[in-house]
Amino acid sequence: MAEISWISRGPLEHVLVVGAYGARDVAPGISLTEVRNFDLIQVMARRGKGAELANAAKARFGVAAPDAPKAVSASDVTLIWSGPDQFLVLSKGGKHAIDILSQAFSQSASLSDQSHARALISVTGAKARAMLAKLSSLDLHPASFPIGAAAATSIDHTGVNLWRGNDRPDGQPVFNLLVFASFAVSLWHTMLDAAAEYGVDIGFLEELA
Amino acid sequence: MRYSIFSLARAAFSGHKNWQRTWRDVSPKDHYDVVIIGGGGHGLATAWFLASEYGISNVAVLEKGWIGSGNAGRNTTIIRSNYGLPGNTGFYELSMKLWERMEQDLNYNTMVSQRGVINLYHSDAQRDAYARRGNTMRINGIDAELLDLAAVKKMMPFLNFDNARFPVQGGLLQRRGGTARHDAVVWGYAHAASALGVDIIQNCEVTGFSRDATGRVTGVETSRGTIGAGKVGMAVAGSSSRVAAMAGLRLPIESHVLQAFVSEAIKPLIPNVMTFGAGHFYVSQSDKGGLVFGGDIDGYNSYAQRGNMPVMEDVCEGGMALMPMIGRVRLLRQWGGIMDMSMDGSPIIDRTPVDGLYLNAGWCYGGFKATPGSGLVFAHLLARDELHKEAARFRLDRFRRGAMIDEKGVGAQPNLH
Amino acid sequence: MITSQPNRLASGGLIDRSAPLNFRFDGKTFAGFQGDTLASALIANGVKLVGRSFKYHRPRGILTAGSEEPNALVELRTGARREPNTKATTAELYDGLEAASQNRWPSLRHDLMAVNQLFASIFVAGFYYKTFMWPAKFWEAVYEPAIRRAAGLGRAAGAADPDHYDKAWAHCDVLIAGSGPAGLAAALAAGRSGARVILCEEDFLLGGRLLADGGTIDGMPAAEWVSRTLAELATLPDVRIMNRTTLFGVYDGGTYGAIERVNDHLPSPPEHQVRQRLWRIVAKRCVVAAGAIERPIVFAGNDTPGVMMASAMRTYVARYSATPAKRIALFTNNEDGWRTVEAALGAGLQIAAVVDARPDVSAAHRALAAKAGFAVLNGFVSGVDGGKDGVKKISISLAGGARAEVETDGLAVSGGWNPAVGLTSYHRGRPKWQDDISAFVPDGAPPGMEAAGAANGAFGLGACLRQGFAAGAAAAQSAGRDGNAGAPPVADDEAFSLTPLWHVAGKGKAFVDYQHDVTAADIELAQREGFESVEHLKRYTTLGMATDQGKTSNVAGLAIMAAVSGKSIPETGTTIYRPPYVPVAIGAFAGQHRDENFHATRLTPSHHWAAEQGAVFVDTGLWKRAQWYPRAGEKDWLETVIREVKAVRGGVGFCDVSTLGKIDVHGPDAGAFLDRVYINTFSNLAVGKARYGLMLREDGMVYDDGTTSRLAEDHYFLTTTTAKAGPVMQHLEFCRQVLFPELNVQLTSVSDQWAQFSIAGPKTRDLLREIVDPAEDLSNEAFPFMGARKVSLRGGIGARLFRISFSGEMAFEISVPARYGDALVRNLMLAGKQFGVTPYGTEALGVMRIEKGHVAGPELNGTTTAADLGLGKMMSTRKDFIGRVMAGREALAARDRQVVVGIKATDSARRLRSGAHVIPKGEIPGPANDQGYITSVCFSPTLDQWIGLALVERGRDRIGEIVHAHDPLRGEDYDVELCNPVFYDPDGGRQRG
Amino acid sequence: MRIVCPFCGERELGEFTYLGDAKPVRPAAGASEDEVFDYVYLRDNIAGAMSEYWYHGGGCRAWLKITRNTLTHEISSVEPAAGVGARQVAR
Repeated sequence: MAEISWISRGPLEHVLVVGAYGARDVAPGISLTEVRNFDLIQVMARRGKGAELANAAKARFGVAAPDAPKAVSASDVTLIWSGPDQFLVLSKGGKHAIDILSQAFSQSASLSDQSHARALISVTGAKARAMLAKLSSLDLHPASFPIGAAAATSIDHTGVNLWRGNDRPDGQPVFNLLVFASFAVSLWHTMLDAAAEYGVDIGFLEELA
Repeated sequence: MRYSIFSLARAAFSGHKNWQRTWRDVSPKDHYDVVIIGGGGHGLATAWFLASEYGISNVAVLEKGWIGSGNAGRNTTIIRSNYGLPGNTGFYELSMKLWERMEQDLNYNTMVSQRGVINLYHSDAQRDAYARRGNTMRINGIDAELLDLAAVKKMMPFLNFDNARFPVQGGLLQRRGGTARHDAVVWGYAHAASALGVDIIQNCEVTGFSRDATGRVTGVETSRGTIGAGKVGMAVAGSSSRVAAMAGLRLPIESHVLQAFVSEAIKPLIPNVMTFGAGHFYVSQSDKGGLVFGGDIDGYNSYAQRGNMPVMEDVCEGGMALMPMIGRVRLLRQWGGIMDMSMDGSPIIDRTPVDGLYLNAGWCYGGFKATPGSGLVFAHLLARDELHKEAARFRLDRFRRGAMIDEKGVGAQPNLH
Repeated sequence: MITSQPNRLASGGLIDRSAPLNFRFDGKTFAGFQGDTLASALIANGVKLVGRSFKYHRPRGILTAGSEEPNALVELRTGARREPNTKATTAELYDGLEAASQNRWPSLRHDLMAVNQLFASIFVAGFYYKTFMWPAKFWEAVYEPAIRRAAGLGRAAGAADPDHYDKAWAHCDVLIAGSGPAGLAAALAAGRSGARVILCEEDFLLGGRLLADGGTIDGMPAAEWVSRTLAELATLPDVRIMNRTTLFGVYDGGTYGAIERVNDHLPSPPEHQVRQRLWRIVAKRCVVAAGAIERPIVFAGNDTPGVMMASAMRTYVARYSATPAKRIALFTNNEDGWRTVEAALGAGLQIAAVVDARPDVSAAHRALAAKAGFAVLNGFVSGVDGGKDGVKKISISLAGGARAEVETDGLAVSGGWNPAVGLTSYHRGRPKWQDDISAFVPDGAPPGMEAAGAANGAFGLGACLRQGFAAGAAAAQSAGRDGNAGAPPVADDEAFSLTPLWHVAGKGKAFVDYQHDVTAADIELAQREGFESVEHLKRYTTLGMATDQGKTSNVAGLAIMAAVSGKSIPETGTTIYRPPYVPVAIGAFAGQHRDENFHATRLTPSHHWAAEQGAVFVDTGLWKRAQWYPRAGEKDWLETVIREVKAVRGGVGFCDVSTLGKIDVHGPDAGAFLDRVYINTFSNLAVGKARYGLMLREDGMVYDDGTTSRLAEDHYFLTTTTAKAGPVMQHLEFCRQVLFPELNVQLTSVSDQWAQFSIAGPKTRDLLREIVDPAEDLSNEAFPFMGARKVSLRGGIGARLFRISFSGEMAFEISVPARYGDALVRNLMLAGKQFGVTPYGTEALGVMRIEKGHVAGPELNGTTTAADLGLGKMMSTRKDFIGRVMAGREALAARDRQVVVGIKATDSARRLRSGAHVIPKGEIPGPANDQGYITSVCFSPTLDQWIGLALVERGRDRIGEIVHAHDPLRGEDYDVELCNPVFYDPDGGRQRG
Repeated sequence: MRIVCPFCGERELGEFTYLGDAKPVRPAAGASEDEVFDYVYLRDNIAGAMSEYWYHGGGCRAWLKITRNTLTHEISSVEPAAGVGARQVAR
């Protein structure tokens, strides 16, 4: 029998080059970081089960699931609003995987595994907003898009989930993007184009922090 | 007054003081044999054919604004007969043949320019679809050529062949296709129809229909009084539903906005009419030098005669993808027209359920090229009360019967046609 | 050899004399300074002749100092960066700038095309509609090419634009167009109120007319007030000032278009930077403080180089220290024109005379004239003596009827001011006439927009400041920002007195539209011929259709039309104003979306592996799919595809089918839901089973097809075609949310979650057993045809297996989470080596589906019914479903419909082509016997000949009939036999085995 | 155009897809061919305020019922379709 091995290869693995990109005569205004492995479960309430799902989510995660475009974090999970009566559960490998959550929400929700359907890219830096203004039609002004704000929106005619995480220690805002895996390479190039003039620092994380 | 280089030269000596009105300025009479609502290309052409081909010159054309103020003066001036479905193919070729003799028919230079229309293809599937269409054309006696990549490169070396997202593979060419000067078509028909006795009445808005006890239409109520009519023909694309509603009719039509654009005038750059097969973009260059281009409709019902930015951007993206040499050419003007988008993307020329009322509508974004053909077949219908053989499939009841003429194959969804 | 700048003042102005720049115009080198425009630098160098007009090729000079310029158009830059029709008046000078005059041959001074002037008496408005008709063939062959060559203006580069563009979004409470006194005051008020403000200024300097006209604001010189104001605005965190940025359009919902010329002031953009950026600005309120445009007076010879707008003349003198003339004459009908006299005198220039159409020139002006020693003449300029070297002398008709002549080398003209009503009129609002300033002012502005200052007809400096400030404060407040706006800036209001004057009748060509050579006589001719409506006037004469959009000509033109047709100006009305306010590069509207980035690209999970194998990719929508996998020594694609097909039919192969749309359908009513969207029934599908389904549109035509599996009681896994993945999802959501909201069902796209591969061929099970956990039973009994369930793979990951077949072979489709897709193909290759496993592409996939008679894209063309496809029996008669009723219409049930049938050539060596038409054998092709066409073809390695599918009238009733394939486009005619579309294994034994 | 999605807030036109007039109601099972024809093909094509279906496909995937003036493009109301999200709708 042949040797069978299952090496996980994310969509950006062949194009992401760690290090500097774009303008070199300035301090990098943008940092792009891909997170390669995570669990991501789409949870949609069944008809008439919105409240039941909310209770089950609270019990499961210790925080209420967002009922408006927000991302809420608990110790080991981030719940990201993705539409009316639905949210995404983003977590680090294993604890909130589809089979486990399906049990927890079997009475109230329909679940779909999206762990492999998306690439997760985090954008930060002094020019993060300037760069994202080239990609996103959203108003990302701090007053309009504070920490914890989330949006189901489009970049380059493709659906993305965007939310603002906690600021970096140096005070720079952090924007997280979930993009469809099949579009990831294309969007990655688009992001690099948009960021190049500001100077870019590229990196990746194997696991969700 | 007959127009020619000689009349021009003579006029020059008198300081051009002797030119007369291009069409007579008249007040409406009480009654006409035929009243045509809509002083656009189709309405005026209908009047001219009624007078010249069918001997009916007691005709009025009523225009709510100035003639040619609707889509006749807002289109991108393309003429072609490269359709693929029975019903369309023969009709548009009839129209093309009338374009080819228009200037002599009308004694007016409408600048019909048969510079060729090419539809580019970018995949095998598209090539096959164009092959099917081109063969239909040939079987109907219409010129068509399927060009391969080398032939396209030779004809249009400036296209992006090197680093295109969707590389050009070839094209379907109709050499007899081309452009005409849209306003001149309106003025030419007005000039010629007026000379044959047709009354062209501007600033005359139809506000209702006069009906007799049987329900038959006997005339129109207008902003300039009631005008009696033996028959009333509607040629008001863009406003068809509104006018039809005055007679209690609902139509299989939605009104959508189509934008068009023109660039600053530049020296000759693009020799023909081109459509991009991998995006929403088509272009030609006017004799004055402007690139005249457009793309898809904005996609929502609208009577606003203006569009929005996403489509404008989409069109320019298509243009740049196809020929990145136009990057520094500047877009000069943007405008919008109201399209009668029918439920299958094809026109309707027919009697209506209301006696005495005839319909010419649903031209989608293809009405300009149809102008002379539409005029002839609508005049035929009004004069003879029978469908012209080349327009026999443009019946209003085809939707009910399931005999749609759906070139795009997208069904009863007008914004996708 | 660089010439000196003979017409440059020694001091003053806003140029940087410490930063000299060299530039070339028509091959000659000149010098200028940082802060110049090309126009100001040409003026400083004494260049008067800068262009030729469109029709008559008359010599033209610089008329204005802004984006309204009709004459001074040049080809800027060279090679692929050449930009035709660039206004010298707005082009910033940079070192090494190259410009050339245009529309002349062989040179600007000696333009042979000026021969057109000899025929000027024939070349009147619309002359071409009356001639060039005979002989008919001559239009395309002779007349049109000559006209096209003569027309046009500059030459486009003709090569791909080497620069980059991008597009961005911005958001604010208050958007302000213009940085003159009104605009800056508006920004102050709005900014102080706490609003988020964006101010766009098309110039590279801020200040608008203050830059040239100065004045006193808050007791200080205007320049100082501007810099203090900018300093204050800089302290407000949410005020953004964008210079070199023109607001060009207003769209629905408070969306505005603006173009930022990021790097046009440099020879080429720095690395990683764009040339221009298109902004989509979303604003709650907009204050249009775009100023006003001075209008010419139409008189004979008014296009002679050296005739210039009075405000432009003083802009060149005051802002650029460049003197267009030494001895200036002024022709004015209003008070403002006199400011040019003051500016010229201040710069030490002579005044030849002032011709004022008003009888009541003020005592102060008369005193000034007496002091400076020039005459003030009450009358009109009626002629200009001069030519390409400029004005020499002007003739004047004095009020009393006498005539006078004045020697001058520069005539400043002021006919009053027209508020810039473009932006406020773009939603088809028509500006209204205001008698006291004899001009149109904004009316019917789009929601949320207000004009202020000169753009609103307020021409006094004090009034501009007051209106701008008030508008800024009000805009902020209605955007919910109510901070303290503080005190408005204060200035005096200048007197504004104007006697309307549009046209001085007289001999000689008097130009209304300079660029398009439309004269007053053309307008009179248009009226005579019945083109009285302003829109007819515009179209017949081309008035206002040039690159300046008629900014200097429209109002004068319609005023002349009003006069000759005996109507008032407001009765005559304006044409529709259309965006963009200034012409905008097409490249900017495209932004990043060009070349390979025109549209996004989607890659399958095995893409990089396939690329390593040397696969040839094909575009399928946005996807790149492996079309075939060539091997060394194969002579063409056909050989490759034949090998791939044979490998599958004789052994085992796999193909990435991840591009299929995949949708999780969850919920207790999932089955009932699918019953309504498919023509066949899914509620009775057993868990662990798959079924082929067909969807119709509501009009009864086939919409999409695919296989749907039931993975659990309340969970179906639906697949769509690649092309319809998005549309079907939208359609299903419409069904769920709008049509059938009572059903408890949830939909999620999982297209990108699963890497899905078809594994096909008689050795499929052998290969799968290498991959799948040995505990999984893959036998026909345990996993029969159309079975579908989760399995474990060796090495511990989960997968889904579907016993479905597109190829007609024993086949499975296997799904693994997408990040394992790459590993899966590598495992398949490794484990399958012993079975000769062969990856195959979309072409082999297509061959096998044609051999099997499966319909696909070419047959599902949106105009075929289920019955046309031979699938009519699938339509359930026991339930309602989308499209059921309309599918029953008479014409859709007609006997003579074109239906899917197989075809093969009678000559087995003959190649078939899609798109050939089907004609009854022995008949001459024509519309009456055009019975259908070939939809799909392939070379079948299995049958060793070309085969195909076709849509043919009554095709299924004609199996065995020989018909004619007619392909005039490709010059081919041949006989084909209509046959059963299932060419391969019609009993289906192989796929069930 | 900007549309205020009841769930996402104000978004730009490009995120939405248009379907058309929301007034025609799909006839119940058993309706005649004439009734279904009317639903599928005939339109009031209103010049003025019109109720219409839009899909927020570039956002939260909600179908919306929007009242919009076809003469001015002005939007006067936006409401979710009956079956948006987990709403319970009586059978």
